[in-house]
Amino acid sequence: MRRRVIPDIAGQAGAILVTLAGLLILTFVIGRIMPTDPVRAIVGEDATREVYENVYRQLGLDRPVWQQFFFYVRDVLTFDFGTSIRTGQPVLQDIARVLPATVELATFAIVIGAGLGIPLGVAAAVNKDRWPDHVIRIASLMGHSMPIFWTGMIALLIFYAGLGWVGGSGRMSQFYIGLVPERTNFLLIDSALAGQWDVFRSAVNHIILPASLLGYSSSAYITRMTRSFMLDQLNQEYVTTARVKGLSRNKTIWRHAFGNIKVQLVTIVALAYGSLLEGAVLIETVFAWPGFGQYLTSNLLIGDMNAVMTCVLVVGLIFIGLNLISDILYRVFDPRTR
Amino acid sequence: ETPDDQLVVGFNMNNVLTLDPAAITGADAVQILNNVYDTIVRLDPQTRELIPSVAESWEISEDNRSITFHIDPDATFASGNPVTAEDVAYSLRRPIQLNLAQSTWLVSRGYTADNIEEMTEVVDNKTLRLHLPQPDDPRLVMMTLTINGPGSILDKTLVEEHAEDDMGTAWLTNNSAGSGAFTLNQWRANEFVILTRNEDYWGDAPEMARVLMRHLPESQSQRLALEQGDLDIGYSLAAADLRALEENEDIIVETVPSAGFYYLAVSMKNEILADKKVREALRYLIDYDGINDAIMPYFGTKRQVPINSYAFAAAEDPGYELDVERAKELLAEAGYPDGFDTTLRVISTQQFIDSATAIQATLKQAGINAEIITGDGGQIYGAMRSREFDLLVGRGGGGVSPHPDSNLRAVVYNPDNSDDAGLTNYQGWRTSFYDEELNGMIEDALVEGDVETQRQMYSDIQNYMQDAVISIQPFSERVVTAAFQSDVDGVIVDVWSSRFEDVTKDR
Amino acid sequence: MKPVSVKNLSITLGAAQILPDVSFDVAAGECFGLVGESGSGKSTVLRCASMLWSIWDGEVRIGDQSVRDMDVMERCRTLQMVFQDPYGSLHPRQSVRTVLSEPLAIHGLDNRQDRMKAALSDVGLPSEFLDRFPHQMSGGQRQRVAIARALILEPDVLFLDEPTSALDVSVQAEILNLLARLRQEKGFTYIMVSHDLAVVDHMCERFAVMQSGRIVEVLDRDDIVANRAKEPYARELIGASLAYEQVV
Amino acid sequence: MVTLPLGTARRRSLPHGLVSLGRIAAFLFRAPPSAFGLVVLALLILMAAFAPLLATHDPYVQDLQSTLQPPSGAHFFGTDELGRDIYSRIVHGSRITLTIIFVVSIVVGPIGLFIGTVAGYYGGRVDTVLMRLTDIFLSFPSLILSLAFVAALGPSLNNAIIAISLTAWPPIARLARAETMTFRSADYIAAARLQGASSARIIWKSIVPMCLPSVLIRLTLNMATVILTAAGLGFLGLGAQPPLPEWGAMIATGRRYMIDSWWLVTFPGVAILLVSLAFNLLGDGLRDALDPKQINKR
Amino acid sequence: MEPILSVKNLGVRYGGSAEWAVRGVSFDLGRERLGIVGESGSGKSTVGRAILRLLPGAEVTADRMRFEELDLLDIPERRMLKVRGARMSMILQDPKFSLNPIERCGDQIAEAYRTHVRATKRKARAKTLEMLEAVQIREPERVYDLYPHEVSGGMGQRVMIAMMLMTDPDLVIADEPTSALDVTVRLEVLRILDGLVRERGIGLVMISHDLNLVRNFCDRVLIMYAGQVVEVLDARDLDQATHPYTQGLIAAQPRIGGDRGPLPVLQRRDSWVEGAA
Ligand SMILES: Nc1ncnc2c1ncn2[C@@H]1O[C@H](COP(=O)(O)OP(=O)(O)OP(=O)(O)O)[C@@H](O)[C@H]1O
Ligand SMILES: Nc1ncnc2c1ncn2[C@@H]1O[C@H](COP(=O)(O)OP(=O)(O)OP(=O)(O)O)[C@@H](O)[C@H]1O
Ligand SMILES: [Mg+2]
Ligand SMILES: [Mg+2]
Ligand code: NI
Repeated sequence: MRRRVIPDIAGQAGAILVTLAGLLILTFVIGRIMPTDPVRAIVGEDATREVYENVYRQLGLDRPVWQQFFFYVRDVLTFDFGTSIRTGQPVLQDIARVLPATVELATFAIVIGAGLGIPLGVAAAVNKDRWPDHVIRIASLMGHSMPIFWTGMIALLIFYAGLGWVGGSGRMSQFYIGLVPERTNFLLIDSALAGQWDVFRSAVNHIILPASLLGYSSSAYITRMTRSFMLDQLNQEYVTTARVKGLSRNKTIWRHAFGNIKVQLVTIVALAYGSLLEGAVLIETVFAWPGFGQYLTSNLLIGDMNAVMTCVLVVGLIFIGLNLISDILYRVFDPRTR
Repeated sequence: ETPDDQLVVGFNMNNVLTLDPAAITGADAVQILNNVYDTIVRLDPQTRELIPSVAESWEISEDNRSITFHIDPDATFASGNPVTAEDVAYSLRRPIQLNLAQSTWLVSRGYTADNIEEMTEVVDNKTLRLHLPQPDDPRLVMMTLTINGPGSILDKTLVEEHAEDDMGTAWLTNNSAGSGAFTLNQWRANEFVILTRNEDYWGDAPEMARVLMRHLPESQSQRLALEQGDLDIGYSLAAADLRALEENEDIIVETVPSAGFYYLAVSMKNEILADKKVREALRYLIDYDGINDAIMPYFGTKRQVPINSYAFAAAEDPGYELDVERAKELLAEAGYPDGFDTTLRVISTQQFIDSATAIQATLKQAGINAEIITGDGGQIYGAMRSREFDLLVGRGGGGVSPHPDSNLRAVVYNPDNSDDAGLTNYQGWRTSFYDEELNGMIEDALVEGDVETQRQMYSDIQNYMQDAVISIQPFSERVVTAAFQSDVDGVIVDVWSSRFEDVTKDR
Repeated sequence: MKPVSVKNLSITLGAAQILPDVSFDVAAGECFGLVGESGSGKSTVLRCASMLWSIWDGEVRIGDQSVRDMDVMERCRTLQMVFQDPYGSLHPRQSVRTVLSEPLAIHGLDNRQDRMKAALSDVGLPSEFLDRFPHQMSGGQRQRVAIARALILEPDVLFLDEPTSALDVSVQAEILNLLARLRQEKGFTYIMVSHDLAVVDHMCERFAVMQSGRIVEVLDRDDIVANRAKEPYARELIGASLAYEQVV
Repeated sequence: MVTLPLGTARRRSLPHGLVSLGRIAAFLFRAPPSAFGLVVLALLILMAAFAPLLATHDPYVQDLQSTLQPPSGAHFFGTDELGRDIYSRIVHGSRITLTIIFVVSIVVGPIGLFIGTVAGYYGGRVDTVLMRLTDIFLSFPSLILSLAFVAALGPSLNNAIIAISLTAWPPIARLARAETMTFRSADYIAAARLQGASSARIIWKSIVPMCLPSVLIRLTLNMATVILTAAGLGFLGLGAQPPLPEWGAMIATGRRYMIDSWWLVTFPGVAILLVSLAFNLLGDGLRDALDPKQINKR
Repeated sequence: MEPILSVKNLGVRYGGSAEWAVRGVSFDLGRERLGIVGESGSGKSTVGRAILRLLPGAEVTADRMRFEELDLLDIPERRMLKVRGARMSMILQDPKFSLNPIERCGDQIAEAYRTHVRATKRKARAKTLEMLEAVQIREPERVYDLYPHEVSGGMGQRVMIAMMLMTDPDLVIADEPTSALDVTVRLEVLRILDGLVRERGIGLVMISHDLNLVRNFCDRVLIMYAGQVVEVLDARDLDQATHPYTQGLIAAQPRIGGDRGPLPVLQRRDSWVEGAA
């Protein structure tokens, strides 16, 4: 039964390659037409022309565009993404550092989001057009409609400045910064590994608010999708069959209907997880969270092409990866597509 | 509450792209490096007088063409290596030889890749003679060397150990090789800098074992953190927050003058604006008091002369006021009784925009319709660099060294007004302002050996500029403000001279 | 009246050969049935013959012309098709008027009003129906409109893909009567797909039994009652239908 | 004989024309949430249309004498750091919001519809090429792609609109394609082809009208996202530039005074929330009213 | 004969609809086979579902609706769970849609059993295999592990029958059990169903729109039109039907070997609806 999966995946791989090529072109175009002048960012406002031109040459900007593209592709193919102007570090190394911060946040958020969204979505579907449905729908639409940067600011004001329940900006209290050995760059893991429980506590304290907000907004999406998938399934004849068998409502819902939306849900959760990256750009700005989103935006603003292009590429890859995974999950878990 | 032996500082490190002293730009990087690298001499933060640092003493030659520095025999680098004349010479040569951002300072004093070897004469192990390649004011040269960047003293041995063919640029981006009170432990772009105490510091050991400089660009975040005790010092706070913090008993807010001005720049390429009468009218169309009272607190104080008030020979304000009638008269004389349409560029940072909007409003009263064009630094100053603008609200104008020449060169000096010259580091060139006589006066004043004569000459220059109505019209002198916990002592507010070695916590 | 001949029609979609090799002839004015179980390829034959799908091999001739060589407009005026599901064969957002005037517009025919009215009256609908939308009509009425649409270009050959299987018996009777009447009046040649042998028996002179894309046997309608089929599958199919009907 | 499975026989026919518009409106009004959405949007449009009448102040005029005033009778929503009246700025900001929505829909709807229907109808290589293109755009979260585009084009309202449009069409194209695929094999399409209709004619006359409702619904739902993206760009300083009273940008600047002057961020935030919520509710209601299945797919 | 099911004056109205989908339907069912015929939309399935109480959101009224000792009108859902699938069940039309696509056929059957009988997995499996054999599936072991999309229509319908007869119910409602199948397998499936029902003495309600089918497989026939019963007949007497609707339905059917003239067309009359009310 697995046999069909392989050629399909091979076909997919081809498709992905094409998409990747497109990504490369797109990122290059974005990188090159940026009006921000990275040289100026490097040499500063008062630099002489000699200095400026010196750096301009160092960055390879004096070469014709096609050459730059050629070198770009060649470098990318050899996994050389260059160094970031802002950090002076290889971009990949930077990303390996900032991505975990975002992933940590996003994972925390998706756990909240899915943990909240899926049961609520099912509850709404089961109670379609009754008050729980309305309440859940409105709540989830609110989550979908709120500008997360705004909610983040307000929440920070209330819960940090006002009530003092949670930590403020950053991943941990300022003075713990630099005290945790960096093994995985996942702070919660690193601090636990090092047995620094006060840092761990501080980290939890700091992550809880942004993660809840992100979680809420992604739960909005998950709830809605769960509800509509579930409604689709509840209208299917096999659900009637299950009821005819005398199965209780719970069993009908969870074993039969829910069983059939599991794979779809994985896709949705994967997508939601991916788009948390998007929410992260804004929420990281609000919470001074040193993650991927901040890295991307701050590099964007100074025209750090290597970094921006790589970030965009990485996001694209993550999305392609997530799509691929959910595709494969479909094939593996849905007997009909085997 | 922060720990007793740790200092947590909030500032904005958006402009910090490297920690290589030869390649840094802007004050924020200088603020970091001040703690890591010593310079050969220093400016006293209060008096702005030259005081010893790595050099325990120095002599200026009779003809004002060389300075001999005697290096403190105790001075050692954090690596344990002693500081030698060879190190100092290496450090001064390095920016020029690499042609990196900080070379600008030295280039403007006439040093070039060709002459720098010869100009930095190692007399003996502890004596360095610095020759001046052109007639100059040696004090100004020394002031330049107080700045971390051109003046940072690097541990040659250590740098060479880590150098490829880049004189260690790659390595120095993230590492330090200085003799300062702290060493660079870790730098994360746009996140933080961690400095750790240099346990073998040759001066008085700092009390703080660790300094965390945290990138907190949001003023309100800094304020919250200060109020919650998560932060000891906040360096980039906005006016509203400073005002609020001033109410707070546990927080001290301190303001000091700093380098540069907020100005209205006028492009002489624009026919209308090239008319002196029009420019003079503009001078009367700025609401100096309004802007400085409402927008500028904590950012600037009223100043109408492009020489920093603390600089040598700085003149008093000529006393321009918002005077729409006078401006209208001048405009009418110039042939624009009904005003004209123009553009006003400004970077989208609060106090800039606010000032621009205020100026736009007053211009309007005299019939001048200025459309505001906003953008980021690259776009706005970019337009200025390519000399394509009409009016522009900006900030700058030298003054890091408390010497009028520093301001004048930045603001009005323009040795070559052709488009090809590309003298983008001179505001004079950017605004296409060219006055040969003024250029000469500036050059002469600088090399005048007698201090009193020199003072008079600078005074004349300032009067001359006022008559000529130069293209840069300052309305505010830059000040900087920091807020810190009241139990923290020894904070230096001006970022150019800020150091944490004397900071103590009084708990 | 034109005869239809299908020779060595074969089609492969993806990896599956759906029709390996199909040949049959239909005389001018005849009604020819295609029966077989679901998925045996009955509709596919019609789709290929009508050039809805064009990637097949073999030859289909109507009159003395191959459908492949006909130009589009001519082909449209030679053959038309009526589909199984009257709910799916009318565009849900087009009124009967639009449905009927489209072909006229495409072919640049004049006298549209009259033609539309005539077509409607041919299928026994009053002309007020011109302004109705599909959801305002019953299944039988929709099927009539679908037939009217097929008639309006005055073709010679009509392909009928299970034209009544979505309809109730009572409505089916009306449509079958209508189709029979039209054939008499206008001399159409029909190829009719059905899996109801009773309907085939009622309508068609001859029919072909299909199984997995092949024509197993071509039989006369009178062979049904006595089950004179020779091939086992055809016998089984007819037998089952007979048993099902319990014809006494 | 055999009948179809239950569902197909009673497939709900989709409404058409003005009658159905009325019916849809009636349907929407029956459900309080979508009624709320409609009302908010109507208010938004009125607000934009009569902004100069409704506004109590000029949204650009500064009054440095009365900066950061809390809400009062003179300034309903208070004033900002330059003494501008926030209420008036929000009222005028509705024009910007509407412009963004309008332009984005005008651009995105047809592009998405065109690419989707063409890809879906022709299938094969055309489909592959177009869908690869769509995938490339889809493989980014829209905000990040818009960010990159705005950065590339330079921050301004117009560029933000362009960037959002560039990122907003792929889901529409995907949807239109999916819808087209379901109709492509419908018998009425086959019938149209048998009558000699050209592909362009079939797409235009038969397929586009079928895709339109779900595309419209999707656009409506998308508008919520568009508003949030625009606000997000404004917030990051990459969207509308000051002194334009764009709501996101207002939050971005107001944020500097947030602790002491809550009204600076609260009111624009609420405005964004309300409008985005209204679009979501409306889209949801429309979906219930028209019920095309595909709408949720990406 | 004590009726298993007794319905009197049943009416059903779907939520949101003004019309009664079913009105005034009354019948008694013993251990016999009752056919319900009528054209599409006449309310046949609705009656079936109403009896199993599968119509949430619809308004169901009746003077009486008893199943053996139970009053179906007011026993709570909790008790209904014990009845549904155990003592009465329903075979749905299309196996393609009425089997859960992601569970193995055998497991679905076994689940029906284990819902009502305490049994180990192994016992349920054995029982299922037995039942699969009873519905004449040749390789029950193999079929047990197949997914619904892997079995043919006829086989799927047999699985469905096995599932519904697993617990020896007293009443089975078959809602067009064969109309999705090909003629060739239709008869076979019907025979199996018929055999099992006969063997176990089950009361069967066979819903269909095919008069021929009902004629051959049922004892009595209920003819429905527009939600109402217009006539009740013994299956044998179908040809003697008096109601014009029934007569029309019979006549409109083409027959193999019938005459090929125009078919008689049913003329509907409004009075049918009132007449039956
Ligand atoms: N577009 C398609 N792509 C691939 N295979 C197809 C396609 N359409 C039909 N088939 C396959 O072709 C075979 C014949 O299908 P066809 O529709 O001709 O059968 P049929 O005899 O008309 O059946 P029915 O009675 O159900 O209408 C089936 O196996 C079907 O799965
Ligand atoms: N879920 C529902 N909601 C509203 N009305 C319904 C619903 N299900 C059926 N109806 C309506 O109830 C009436 C009877 O439907 P029912 O399904 O019982 O007919 P049927 O005789 O089984 O028809 P068929 O032969 O097509 O299966 C029809 O008019 C139908 O439109
Ligand atoms: Mg078919
Ligand atoms: Mg039914
Ligand atoms: Ni969304």
